[in-house]
Amino acid sequence: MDFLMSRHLLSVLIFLPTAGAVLLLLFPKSQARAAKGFALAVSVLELALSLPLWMRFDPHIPGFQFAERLEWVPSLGISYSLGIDGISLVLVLLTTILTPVSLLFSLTHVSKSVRAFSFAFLALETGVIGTLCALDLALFYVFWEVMLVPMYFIIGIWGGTRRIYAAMKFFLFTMSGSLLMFLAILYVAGRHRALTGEWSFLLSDLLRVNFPASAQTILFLAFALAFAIKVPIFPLHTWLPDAHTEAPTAGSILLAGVLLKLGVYGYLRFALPLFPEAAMRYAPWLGLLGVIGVVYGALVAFPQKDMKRLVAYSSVSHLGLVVVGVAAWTSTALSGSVLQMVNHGLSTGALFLLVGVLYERRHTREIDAYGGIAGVLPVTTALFLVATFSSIGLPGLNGFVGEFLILLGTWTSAHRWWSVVAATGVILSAIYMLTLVQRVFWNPLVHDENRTLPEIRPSELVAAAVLVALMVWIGVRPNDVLDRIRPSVDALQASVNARRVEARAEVPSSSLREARR
Amino acid sequence: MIGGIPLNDVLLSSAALFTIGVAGALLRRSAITIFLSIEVMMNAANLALVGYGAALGTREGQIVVFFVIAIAAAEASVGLAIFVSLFRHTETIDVNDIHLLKW
Amino acid sequence: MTSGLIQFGPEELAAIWPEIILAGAGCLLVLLDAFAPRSRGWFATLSLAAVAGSLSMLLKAPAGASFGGRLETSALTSLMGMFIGGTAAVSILVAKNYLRRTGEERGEFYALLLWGHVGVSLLTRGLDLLVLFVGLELLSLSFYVLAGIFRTIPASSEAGLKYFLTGAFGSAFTLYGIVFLFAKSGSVRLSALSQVGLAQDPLVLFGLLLLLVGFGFKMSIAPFHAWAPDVYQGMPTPAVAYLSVAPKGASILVLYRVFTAVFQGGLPDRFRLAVAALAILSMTLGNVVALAQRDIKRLLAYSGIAQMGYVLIALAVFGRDALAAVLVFFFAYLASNAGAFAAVAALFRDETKPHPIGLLAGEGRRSPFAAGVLALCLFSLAGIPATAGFIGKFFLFKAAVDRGLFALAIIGVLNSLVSIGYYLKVVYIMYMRDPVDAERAPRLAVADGLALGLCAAVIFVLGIFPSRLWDLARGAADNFPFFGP
Amino acid sequence: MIAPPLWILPVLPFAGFLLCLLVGRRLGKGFVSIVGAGSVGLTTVAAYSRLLPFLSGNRAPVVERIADWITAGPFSVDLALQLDPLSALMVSFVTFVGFLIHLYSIGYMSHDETDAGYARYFAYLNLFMFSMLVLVLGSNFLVMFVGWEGVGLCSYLLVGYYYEREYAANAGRKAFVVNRIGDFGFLLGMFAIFGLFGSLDFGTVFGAATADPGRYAPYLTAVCLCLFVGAMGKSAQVPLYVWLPDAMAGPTPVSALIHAATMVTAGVYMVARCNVLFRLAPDAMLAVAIVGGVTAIFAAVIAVAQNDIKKVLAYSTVSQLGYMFLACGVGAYAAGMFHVMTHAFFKACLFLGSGSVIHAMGGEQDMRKMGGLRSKMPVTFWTFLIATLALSGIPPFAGFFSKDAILAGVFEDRRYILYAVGVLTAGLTAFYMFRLVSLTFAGSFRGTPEQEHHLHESPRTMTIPLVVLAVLSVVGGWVGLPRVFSESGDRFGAFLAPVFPPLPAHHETAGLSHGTEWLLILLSTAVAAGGLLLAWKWYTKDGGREPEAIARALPGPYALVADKFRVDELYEAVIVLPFRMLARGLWKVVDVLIIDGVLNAAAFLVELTGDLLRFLQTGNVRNYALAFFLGVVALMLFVIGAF
Amino acid sequence: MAGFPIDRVVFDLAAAVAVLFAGVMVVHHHPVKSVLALVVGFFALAICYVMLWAPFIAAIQVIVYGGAILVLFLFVLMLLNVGSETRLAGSRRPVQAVLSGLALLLFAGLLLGLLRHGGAAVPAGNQGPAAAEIAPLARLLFSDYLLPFEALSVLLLAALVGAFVLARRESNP
Repeated sequence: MDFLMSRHLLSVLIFLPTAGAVLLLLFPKSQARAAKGFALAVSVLELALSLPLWMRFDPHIPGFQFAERLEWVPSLGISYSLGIDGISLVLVLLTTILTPVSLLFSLTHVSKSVRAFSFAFLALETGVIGTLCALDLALFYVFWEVMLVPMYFIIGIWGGTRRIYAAMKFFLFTMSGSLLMFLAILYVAGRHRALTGEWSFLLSDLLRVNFPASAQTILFLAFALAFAIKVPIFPLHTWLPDAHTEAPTAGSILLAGVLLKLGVYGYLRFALPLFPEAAMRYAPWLGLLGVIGVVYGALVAFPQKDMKRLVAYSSVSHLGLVVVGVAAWTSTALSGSVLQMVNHGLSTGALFLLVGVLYERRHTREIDAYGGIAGVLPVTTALFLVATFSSIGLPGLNGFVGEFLILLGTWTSAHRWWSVVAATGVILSAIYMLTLVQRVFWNPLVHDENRTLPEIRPSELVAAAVLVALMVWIGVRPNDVLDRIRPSVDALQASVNARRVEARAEVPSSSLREARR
Repeated sequence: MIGGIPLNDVLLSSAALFTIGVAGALLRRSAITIFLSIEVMMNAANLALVGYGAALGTREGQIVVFFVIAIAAAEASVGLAIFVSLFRHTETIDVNDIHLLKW
Repeated sequence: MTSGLIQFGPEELAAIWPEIILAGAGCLLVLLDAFAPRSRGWFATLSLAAVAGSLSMLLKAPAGASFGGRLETSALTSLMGMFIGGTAAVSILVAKNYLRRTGEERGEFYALLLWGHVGVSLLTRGLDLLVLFVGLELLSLSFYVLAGIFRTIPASSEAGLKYFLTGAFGSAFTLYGIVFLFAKSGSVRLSALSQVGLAQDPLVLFGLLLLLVGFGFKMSIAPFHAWAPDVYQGMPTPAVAYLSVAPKGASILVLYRVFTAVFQGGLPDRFRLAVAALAILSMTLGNVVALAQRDIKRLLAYSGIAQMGYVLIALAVFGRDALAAVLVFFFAYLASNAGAFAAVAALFRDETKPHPIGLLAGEGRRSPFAAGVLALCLFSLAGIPATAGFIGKFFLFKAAVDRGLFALAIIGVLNSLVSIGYYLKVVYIMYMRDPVDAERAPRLAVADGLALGLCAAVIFVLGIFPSRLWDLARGAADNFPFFGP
Repeated sequence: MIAPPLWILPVLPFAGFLLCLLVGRRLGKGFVSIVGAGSVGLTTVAAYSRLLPFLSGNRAPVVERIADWITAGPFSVDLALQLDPLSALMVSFVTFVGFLIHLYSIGYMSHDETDAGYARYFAYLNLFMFSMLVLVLGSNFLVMFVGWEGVGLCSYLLVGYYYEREYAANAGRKAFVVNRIGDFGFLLGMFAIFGLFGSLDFGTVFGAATADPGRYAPYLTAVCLCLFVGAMGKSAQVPLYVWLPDAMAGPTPVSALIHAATMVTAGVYMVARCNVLFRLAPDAMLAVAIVGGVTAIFAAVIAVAQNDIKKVLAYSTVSQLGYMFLACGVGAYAAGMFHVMTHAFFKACLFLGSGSVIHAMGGEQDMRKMGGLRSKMPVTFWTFLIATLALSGIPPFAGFFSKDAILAGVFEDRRYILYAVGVLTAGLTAFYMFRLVSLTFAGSFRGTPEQEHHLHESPRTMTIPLVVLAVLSVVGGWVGLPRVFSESGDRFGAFLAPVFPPLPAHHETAGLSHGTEWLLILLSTAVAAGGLLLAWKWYTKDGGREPEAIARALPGPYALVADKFRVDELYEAVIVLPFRMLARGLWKVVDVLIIDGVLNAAAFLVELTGDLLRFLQTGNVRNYALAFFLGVVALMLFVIGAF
Repeated sequence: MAGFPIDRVVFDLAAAVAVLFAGVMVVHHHPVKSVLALVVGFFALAICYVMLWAPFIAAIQVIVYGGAILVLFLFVLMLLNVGSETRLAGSRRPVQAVLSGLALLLFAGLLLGLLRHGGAAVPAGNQGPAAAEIAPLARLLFSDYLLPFEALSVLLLAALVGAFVLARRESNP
């Protein structure tokens, strides 16, 4: 046990959910509730196991920690190698927190083929954590794609009325991006072989390869496209509202809370360090799209009639801001972006959860079907308000810290006007979120069926309370998180900048190959 | 030259036969006639084989032809059996009228 | 070289045992069927034993060429032997229950399957155009019959007719191609093809082209594919499970053998372009038309056409890694495709009717295991990671990228994007639609369960631990008589 | 007497907030009253026990660092509070007035509210106290911003307190959104400051600015304008004032506390706090002064024609805030803060008085339905009258001194036009305030009989605060006597002096001569008295015939004024409507039509191709053979056609 | 050998006849007549084989093809008594006919073009008429070509069983 805990903690975290999922199949159909409980227990255990990660993580080591490495396909230099730095650490914990939360919520709400449902969620957790820990491009790609399948089923089976369209759209969109990335990965590895004569898909090895500018551009675009779709960045975002809207509540929580982050994560972990030149050349465009996303998402969120759709578009806006921070490439903005990913996971997760609470009682997401229910559901209202203000960046809650750092960092970067335009999001988010709050919880109570809505259940309350507590914690003590992020961000910047210098000094690779011969 | 016979004569006639066979296979509608045309194509091959064999002075050509003919016989028996069993359903072997399976 | 003695020594015997066992088992089955109909329940087991036996003999056989260099025994052939043996095993397992259900549990079915298997085995081992041709014909004849074996079902007979006519047409072309190769090399041995100067000779090119066409026909490569959908639809599913996998693998191997024999300096550009064109046509046509299919067997046929397009990429790459990739790909394809047909056989209970996808609605809950495996197979065919299918595609595309055939690779991945469209269509119909009839599904037969479980296991194991197989394939490709790069 | 740490001050009301929110509704009104008012009471005690030593001491700024807060890259900011004369001033009256209003609320809210509502009310009110204290005590821009947004949040919650009334909910949302527009400016200001000074800490920033003005001055105009946008939002200046009148939808004590006494003056506090920066940016100062002046006169004019008692007071507040900015704009920060303080007293008193009136009238707010309440509720009347006099700037009431100081400052800065505006505003103020008093208390009752029968003086909890505030409205001004009365009279200015350090290369204007100052005093007093008398004559003596005559004489202008110059309608047409249309257009056109349209079209085309190609599979073997053969021929052509 | 090239004349005549009757087979509407035409064609081919020093092949050509296969065809035709095709091929779907025609022309052209390179790579062997002996052929068959020969036996067996399975009357055993 200690052996596992000490040297293979990441593997344990990755495969514990899968193991739980497999055990789930042993439950007879009749034991639905037991199965749910079991799945929840597994995810809670997972959370418990992930806490040592947080404790034992040493913020002073910039490199990867808890590293593991096994040969996987030796003849091709594909290895099962894991490791986390501050950036992945916070996202891993976000995952291990949100999964039990969504399962806890579903405890009382999913009745249709429960075992499969829990199975999908645990499988999804494996995929996500694997993606966050993988340091080998092949391994990363495997987890990256594996994630899609459970999500596809979650949307498609337990989703809303247009679930099949949404599931299909989600799958095809994401796949279309990653397939080109797949070829790019192959090319990168092949290039490493050409230069060194050794096959390797290991990130650390591939980081030593320099690519001719032309190739680098294409490769970067291939990677960036895959990640941009996942984020999603402005013109590629249309899968998101459909997926979020149709997915079951728990699905939306994880989709918005975790999956979207992986796009940015992948960009930071792979696209940037591998192709620094191209990344820097295209950063302005990236930032531009991010800014557009901020404003566009907020504007489009405003006229929505469907609560989840509105929240979905707000995600487009928020992640646009994260992208701006990444593109700005100052250490303040970068830290802000990473932190904001966590914040968005918490606040949007909470929003979806509470919308789910309403949906389960009223069975509609139409905003107009509500109104004035604050008196009927005071607790729900209070929680929803906290989530709302966290998402519109009220100081004292988490959202503000990330938002402020990103904007400030962007201001100090070369692209000051981004921060000016993006800051309008402060106004716009207030407009659409408060309109939502007013039309749902306030105003006269016109629909009589709303007078008798039962108040939030204990399980739901716990789930929401956890998130709210975290929002407050990060809002008040953001440094607990930032301290772990900062060194990794600095290391990332240092390595990228170093590679750019080296790339300029690099002799043409062809002659280098001669040298190797 | 095989004796007094130029190889080209052989090849030309073989080519002619093959083409005619293809033509039959493409243009006729009775399954049986199509199959006959295919037999012609194989005979074209045989002719070329024998010709080459003789030209090269090896017996392999004839050997192959021997095999081909045997195979042709086998094919014929199976093929005709298929025709018969199909005819029991459709009362025809006109391939234009046989399209249960399509699209 | 031609002395008078009959050249049949112990090593020949050792080399030919596998085929002998299969053929003999076939005869035995026919006889048992005629004289001991009681024993029919055991036929499947018997055939399985035969396949297993022949495989073990194959693996035991000493490496090297026998029968005057006409029959190869090597790492490559044993790997292929495992591949085709596995296919045969799956289709026999599927056949067991399928035939009982349709009241056609006859020895002939298994016998023909085994004999066809002999043909395929000869294709994988033959070093001589004549042997190859005989093997091809043996395969074809057996499956002409198997296609039409359900004489009571019009569709089956029609499938027989179509397969027979197109097949005969195709093999006539193959034969004509052989003629010209013989004409130029003066022999039917492949080794004779590797004389200098042949690579430039137009007649040789013509012959190779005709071989490409003939075996491309067996692989159902567009535009020689037209038979496949109709035949798959009408043919008994177990036979399809075999026909749609093993012969394709054998054919690409044959093409590799012949091409490597002639082109020692790599494919000529025009030839590579031609192959690439065929690949693109196959992928695109197969995938696009598959989108429009309503019948699961036809859909799988078109998916197969597309998959063979991917395989042709490897032929266009034409190198050791590419060959190894093909081998790995076909193991994956075996598990996925044969598995898919096995699931179809298990899920559709009425053979007299076609197999519309709509009937699968709700199977995800009605018969979880079979549906689950079908979904798994489809995901594998779509190339989702952690399944065998991904591994297959991975190596194929890697080979293409290494060789710098980027356009081909990109078209390939775009196509697999399209393919997801129809693979997922089947999945969501199974899982996200409610059943058309509420009647409980009969419980899964043991043999079917075995076949499905086997395929699922292979898909996962291969998808997660590909290393061993890749090394095997690479080794097999290494001692493949490559002269080129 | 022990001096508690500063963090106690915000923490106490926050504790009250938590208690009221979590357990308040269960434990009932009594508990809530005790916790709600009690916590603020304690805060007040703590505050004063901290302030008195400070006042007696050397008044050097004290910074108390609680913890580090945000650190990222070069950016780092602490959770730290600071006590200096300015914040001390704010704390002193914020806590005190806040406590009074809590007391008042006990009486005001106890009747018609459910336990839940009552608890919610006090929770919000306590949260407000917390935020306000953080705002004034914060020792860097970011902590200040926390309070800044916090008070905005409370304003939002309390304005929308009657959430089931749509106009209240709208008003709350409007208040928050408009404030956010200001915050946008504030944020940019902070970014710019960090960009310039590399820190957000007051001490560091102002220190650097005073040390080396020449280096920063060029950029400071932009910075200050950004900050001032924030102040405009918070302190309801033209053009961002529109939320404040609507904010009257909240309970009256809230209006008194948030929208008169404390929160709305945060903008002035912020400008005063940043006086160093502003003084280095004369153009920005001018902008502040002009905006202040315009707001003052504009709002005063509107107030003249309003009939809703709270609306009048609201516009009066806007106008007075304009005054304060006018003061800041001309560099008379002390005068501005002075007015902030006095205004807090008498305006709170007025609002509470109006609350007591509305209370008595059973929720009626239209002055045309009131009248003659003087006899019915004497305490309210007298306190109200005193506060009115104070607001009108009649000596010796508090308002007189602060207003006079401001006008003097303006004159001193040679902004004669603005001075004229200020004086005119003073007259208008006196006019509409006495119009208000006359309509409400004088004459005979104009409401329904049962309203009349229901009329009564308010309970103690409400009247006591009134009296206290009234007293303060009288004496509150005596801390800052003009120099003409006594050279050392301006103890207030002396007290705040350290906050407004002299800047190098910044000329200090020589004071006015006593003669001019006397003139100014007399002038302003005269104008005020004039307006006062006119209103008394028109509305009390001959029951408002002249105004009607005027209204009939020029209906257009009158209607315009009565409709508050239709600014809301203007915004609706120019900003809100286009915004809605743009949003909807983007959604329907870009998202649905273009992006999804293209993608779906592509998918559809592929499917269509499949559906068509499908029919190549005719089922006729001869076609298959033909396809095969065509393939062969094509290959031959391609591969060996060359030979 | 100088003088009148009798061999060539005979061969060409026979080949011509073969081609001619193959053509007849293709164009003739009535299947039976087609078969009969083909019989003639195959006999002509047999003559060609003789001229090419392959008497054994000629013999089995006559026996197996002419004797067995075509007769089998006739039997089947009688059994199914299929009449002549009513319409000329493809008149219903001219596309098929037209495309086929074009393709055929191209094909023939290419084939002719190819046959210019038709000459054997290896100079003609000197065994000449010796090739006509049958004994060595048989020896080859059982020595060198043992493997394909045995495979062929399996093939024939498969064909036999297959034909039996398919042509058997009713299906229930």
